[in-house]
Amino acid sequence: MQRYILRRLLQGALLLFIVALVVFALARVSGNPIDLLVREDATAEDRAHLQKALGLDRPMHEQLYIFLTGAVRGDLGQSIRYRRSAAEVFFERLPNTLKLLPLAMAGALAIAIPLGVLAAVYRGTLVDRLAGGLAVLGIATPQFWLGIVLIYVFSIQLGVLPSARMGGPSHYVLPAVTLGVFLLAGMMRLVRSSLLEVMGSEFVKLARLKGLSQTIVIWKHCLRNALIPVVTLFGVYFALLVTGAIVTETVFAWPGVGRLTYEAVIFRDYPLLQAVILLKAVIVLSVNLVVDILYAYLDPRVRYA
Amino acid sequence: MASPGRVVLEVRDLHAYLYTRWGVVRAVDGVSFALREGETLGLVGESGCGKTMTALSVLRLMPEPAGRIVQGQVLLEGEDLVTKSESEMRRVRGRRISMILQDPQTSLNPVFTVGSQIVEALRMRYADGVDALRRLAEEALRRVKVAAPAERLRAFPHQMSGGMKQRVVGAIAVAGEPRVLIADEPTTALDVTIQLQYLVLLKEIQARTRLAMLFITHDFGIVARMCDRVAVMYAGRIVETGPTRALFRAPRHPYTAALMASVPRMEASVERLPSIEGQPPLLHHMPVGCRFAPRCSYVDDRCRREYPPVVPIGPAHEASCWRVEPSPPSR
Amino acid sequence: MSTEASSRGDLARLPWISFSIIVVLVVAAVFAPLLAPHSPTEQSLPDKLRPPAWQEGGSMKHLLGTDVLGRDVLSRLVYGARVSLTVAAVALIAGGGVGLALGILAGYTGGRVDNFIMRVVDATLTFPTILIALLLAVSLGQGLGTIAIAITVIIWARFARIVRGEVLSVKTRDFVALARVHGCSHLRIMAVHIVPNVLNTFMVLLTLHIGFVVIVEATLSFLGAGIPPPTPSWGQMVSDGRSHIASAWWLSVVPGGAIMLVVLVFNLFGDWLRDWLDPRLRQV
Amino acid sequence: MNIRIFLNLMLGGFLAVGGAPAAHAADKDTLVIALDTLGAQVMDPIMDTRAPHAHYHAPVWDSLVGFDLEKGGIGPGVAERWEVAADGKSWTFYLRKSLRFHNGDPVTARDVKFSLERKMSPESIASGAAALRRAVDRIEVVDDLTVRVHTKGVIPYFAASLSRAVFMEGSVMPKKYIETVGAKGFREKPIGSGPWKFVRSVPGDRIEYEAVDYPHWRGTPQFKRLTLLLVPEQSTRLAMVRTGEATIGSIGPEAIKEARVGGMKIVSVPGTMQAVYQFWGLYRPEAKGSPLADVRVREALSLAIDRQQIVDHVMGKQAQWPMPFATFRYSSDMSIPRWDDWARTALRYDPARARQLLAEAGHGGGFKLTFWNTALPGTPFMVQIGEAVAGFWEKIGVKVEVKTTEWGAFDPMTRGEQKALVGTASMYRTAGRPEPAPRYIGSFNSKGVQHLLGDPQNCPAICQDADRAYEAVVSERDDAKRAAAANRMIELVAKSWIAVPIIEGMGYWAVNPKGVGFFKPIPGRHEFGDVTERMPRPEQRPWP
Repeated sequence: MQRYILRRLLQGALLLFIVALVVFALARVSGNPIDLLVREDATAEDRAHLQKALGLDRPMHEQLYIFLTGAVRGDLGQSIRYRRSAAEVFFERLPNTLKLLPLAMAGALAIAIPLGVLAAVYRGTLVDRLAGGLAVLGIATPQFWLGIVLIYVFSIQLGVLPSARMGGPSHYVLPAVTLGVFLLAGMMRLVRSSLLEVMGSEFVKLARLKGLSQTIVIWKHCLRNALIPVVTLFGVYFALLVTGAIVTETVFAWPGVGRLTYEAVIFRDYPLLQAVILLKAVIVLSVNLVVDILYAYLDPRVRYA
Repeated sequence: MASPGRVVLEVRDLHAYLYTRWGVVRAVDGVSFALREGETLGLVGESGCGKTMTALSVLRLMPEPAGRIVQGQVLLEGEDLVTKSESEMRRVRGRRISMILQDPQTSLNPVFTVGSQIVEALRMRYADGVDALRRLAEEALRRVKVAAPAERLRAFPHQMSGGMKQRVVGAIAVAGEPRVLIADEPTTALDVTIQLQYLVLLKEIQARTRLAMLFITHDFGIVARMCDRVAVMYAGRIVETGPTRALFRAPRHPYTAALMASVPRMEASVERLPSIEGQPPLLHHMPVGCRFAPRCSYVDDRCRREYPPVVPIGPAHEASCWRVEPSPPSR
Repeated sequence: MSTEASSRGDLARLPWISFSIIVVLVVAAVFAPLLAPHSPTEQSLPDKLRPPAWQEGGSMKHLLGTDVLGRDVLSRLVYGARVSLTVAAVALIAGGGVGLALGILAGYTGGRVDNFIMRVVDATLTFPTILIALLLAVSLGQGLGTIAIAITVIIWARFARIVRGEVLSVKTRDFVALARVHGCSHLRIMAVHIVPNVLNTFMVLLTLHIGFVVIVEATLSFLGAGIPPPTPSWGQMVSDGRSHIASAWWLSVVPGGAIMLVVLVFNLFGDWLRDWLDPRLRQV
Repeated sequence: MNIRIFLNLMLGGFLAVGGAPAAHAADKDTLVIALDTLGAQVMDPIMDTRAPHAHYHAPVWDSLVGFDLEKGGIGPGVAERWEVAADGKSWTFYLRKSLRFHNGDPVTARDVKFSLERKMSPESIASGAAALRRAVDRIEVVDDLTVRVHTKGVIPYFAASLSRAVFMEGSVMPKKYIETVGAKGFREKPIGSGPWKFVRSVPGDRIEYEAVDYPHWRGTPQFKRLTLLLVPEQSTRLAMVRTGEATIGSIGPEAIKEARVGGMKIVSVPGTMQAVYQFWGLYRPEAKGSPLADVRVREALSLAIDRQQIVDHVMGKQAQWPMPFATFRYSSDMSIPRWDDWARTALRYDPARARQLLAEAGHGGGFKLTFWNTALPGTPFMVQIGEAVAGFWEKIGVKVEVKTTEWGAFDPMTRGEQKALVGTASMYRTAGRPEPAPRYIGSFNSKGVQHLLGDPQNCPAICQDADRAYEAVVSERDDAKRAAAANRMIELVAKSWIAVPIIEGMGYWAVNPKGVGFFKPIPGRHEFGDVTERMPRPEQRPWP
């Protein structure tokens, strides 16, 4: 198992290197932050002063060298807009996003699994189509629109929930639903198809031969096997959530890293953008690794050399 | 062979059909047989003749929603299983009638340990605490001759050989001390040496518990070794039933005779094994009259028009064919 | 009854409703100029924010009402279909094509090539999808082209990963080994044996991703990097209408409904397509 | 069996949330303002640029020069009055007596000198820092309450650049306190002399203040606490004001109808900006053949626009008829009535005259025009105005190719050679500012940033006239003569039809009448950093 983890870490490092190069290039292509900081009538001399203050006057390869060596040491540079260490700004906001993501994931699972089971058990019937239709609605509505409609209905019309921002538990409901619904369709369909496959196998027949009730057969024997593919996709779902957070956090004024990424792009804040992308990639990769290790626990057949 | 006891399982004129997109597949089309305590009845026939479907319909495990029992009775110690509700059937399965499936590789749940799957079966019968059940499970494994049963309980199915897994399946099947055990080609997936050990094991279990066994196979070697009586199935129906020795020595139904002829004999050197021309009829397009008629070398137009009745031709020996003359039943 | 009959039987179970809606959509997109009552960019400020015809204050001249600049919502919807479906088609063909090719290459050759392609796929998938599109929109300037490129960059990785999985399972089948025994060249094996088997998954992925593309376009419009006005696009319409929910609900509900319809319809069609094309499922 | 589990799972979930509508409204003693940006959210006046600075720094720090609350423009601040030396090269500021910082230290001339020098230090990235560095020679503390700033040459409007009325600079910072706790300590526990004390700042979410407990010269706050919230999505800001979670929310003109439907009041800040369109690089050789080179065509394009429809429909009646380029009804150095009449007549909607002019110029059949439709940060509605303008131009036969680009991508094109913009039109903006001259140098002076009339190498007659007119305004000491020179400069640009105002935009705010009483904003200043201390409680001044 240790050798496997080591190999994965090496692959992860290589991957981060690729991501770092790509984001370094893409950020610079997207324009110059100076334009957004100076006044309309700033002269060339003003721009030069700012350029030097922000270290953007150095040649490109030198900036890349500073960025990469810094990244290895954990120093990801100073955010242009916040004038503070980019990593510090990121980690200041990360807990807010991490409070939301698991909730959205759990919410999506809590609905996707029963829906998937129902659709599989009553395959081909109305229940199956209804569950499928409901799940597809999840990916059919643009997230920002769903969020705004939920705010309109639940906080303006019904006054039941606060409309935005972080706060008490009631503040988490709408953002988690907006984020979670996005995953519903994929998860539900996967649970259904893998469950159908498992229900056809011999050991299910043996389980029923033991006289076990259909519920136990489905929820214990089948579901345990059916959830393995779902777990393996947790990494992908987590990455989807991280991108989904950009929209949800903007709509619900959630001070998370999702919106930080968006601000970094709009303000061409290179160091912040590079830091956010890299750190997000690290999180997604580590989640993937944890999921793969969890996979071995879930499916004894898988023993990593 | 232990002296056969009272009738434990009686199937009367069982019809079980599969409703598919292309029409109704009459997989079990009027099957009747009886099974006595301590006795082993072989159910033989080419693949696709409805052997497994018969077993599944006895246990009411036909594939939903296509399969349905249309007609007939399945009397287990006098109680008709066809009319029982699903929850009543659950109390019957595993406790009074059980089954061993063909492929051990897929019969055990890969994500649970062998021990937990045995305990699960035992819990159906005994309401003891977990550790009591684990001891029972260990005992069950010892009884099916699994070495070092204590550790094996903690093993996962993929850590066991095919033979070992089939033994575990056997242990599970008899854990509830059923009165009837259906073995659906349990050794086909095993290699020959393990096959023999498994058959001996099944015989020992039967001797100890006096359970009745329905042994489904297409291998006549196994039939000769295991079965007291044999029922030959063709296209959803039993064409001949009788004591194993009688069928081997003097098969009366043309299909049984042809089957017996196509089995290679150790003693006779044979260049080419005789085989039966033609194909068994498609189960959703049954011919009128005797279903073996298209391939029978003694066919006459009567066979094509009318399905022959079941005719007693010896002690507990009967066949359904126009050429067979009835002889007075021995008892 | 032979197997052809059975596949024809499937045709009967084709989801006719969704299929006909798809046809209507494509017709609307192709013949937009003929079908739309007004030009999508024709403004008439005096009658801005007029509700749909059936609501009081609405007029038959503008069946689905007008937007902030007095443009006809129905015409923009019809023209929007053309924009959204073109972007989807271009992105899917480009992204899907690249994904298919690399997927097969990775799956079939295996070893270092497979490892390298899969690492690049992982890198692309870790990159937040919306962000790639945003960065491209901001650097190349907004427009149909940028959106198509951005979505292509996002999609190829998804297709490649799934296609590779399919190729791995197909590759182990006997007939591929058999083909190699007969001395077929790798290229021929790929083309003759691997592609047909992978094609049905590819087709299904195409249909399922059409919805995804339209959603990405809408999300980009929300973030201000979508298809720029005055070109009508569903995403931009939903995004512009979002702050008028109480006063002019139809501005976002109508295009939002259209997007939902497209995603729903193509998903149902995709599901049916998967069953219809998959030989294994056809026998059941 | 499963359906039952599934159903009570769903129902149970819903009922639990139902309950009585939780009270989410902010409490009565807190003034909550939802903003679309909090900038860098760093509590240090030298660390942020323009608008956000005026939102969240203004409550804590006073500015050396203050506001004229009625008309807009500059007025007394920390300095009660100031005067410019005879040679125009130094400005003397006389500070307000008994002004104190939040930690009790008195505000003295030394603090003012320290603040200005800190603003000009290399570490400062405030947008006005560069202009100050160019303008200021040295700063002399005359006595405790008098400070004299010596400028490099004559800098007209220098006082204006030290006020939030114009350029958001001139914040007075506590010298002793900063020198003891250092910059980092200052940013964590900032103190100033403003009406609100800093409480806490949650990055990306909000900043909280509490009122000072003594009467303040800018106005004594009626609320105990002030909270500025960062809510980037406009529809969410609207929802929060409607449910009372926020008292005031900044909105764009397109959301005015939505706010009214929600029962909210609208406060519009007059003269915050002017939406204009302008033509680039017409003086360059490559633009010679372009139809836009003909002044009749340019005038026709202005006559084709129905500005009243844009005011009524695009801006929801919340905009005003524009004055000439970069001038407002509160501008100084110009004759308001004369230019008000000019705007009414010259900027009228007259498509027939427009087509006639086009025909005269030989373009009756129309011509192709590239139009860059963009919006500067803070005024997204410029794009909709641009679309409306393009629509009007299409109506008189001009085939407009609209290129909508995001500001970050458009702005770099206006630098240097402006290759991509030569011979094209674009949307632009002038900020609400009392003195037109500084804005004219940027757009029309040959050495200015946009150099619309000509650049040093290629400066046709009109470009030279504009340079001379500008020199006349800035070097003239006598007010009357300077006003005449300013009028000449404005007229020159107005007649050129190269930079044409469309509408005078306003800042718009949705207000929950149950949360705050009626208040008037400061003309020309969209940000409320300097208004919160004068906002009454609902019961004190009910809304009309």
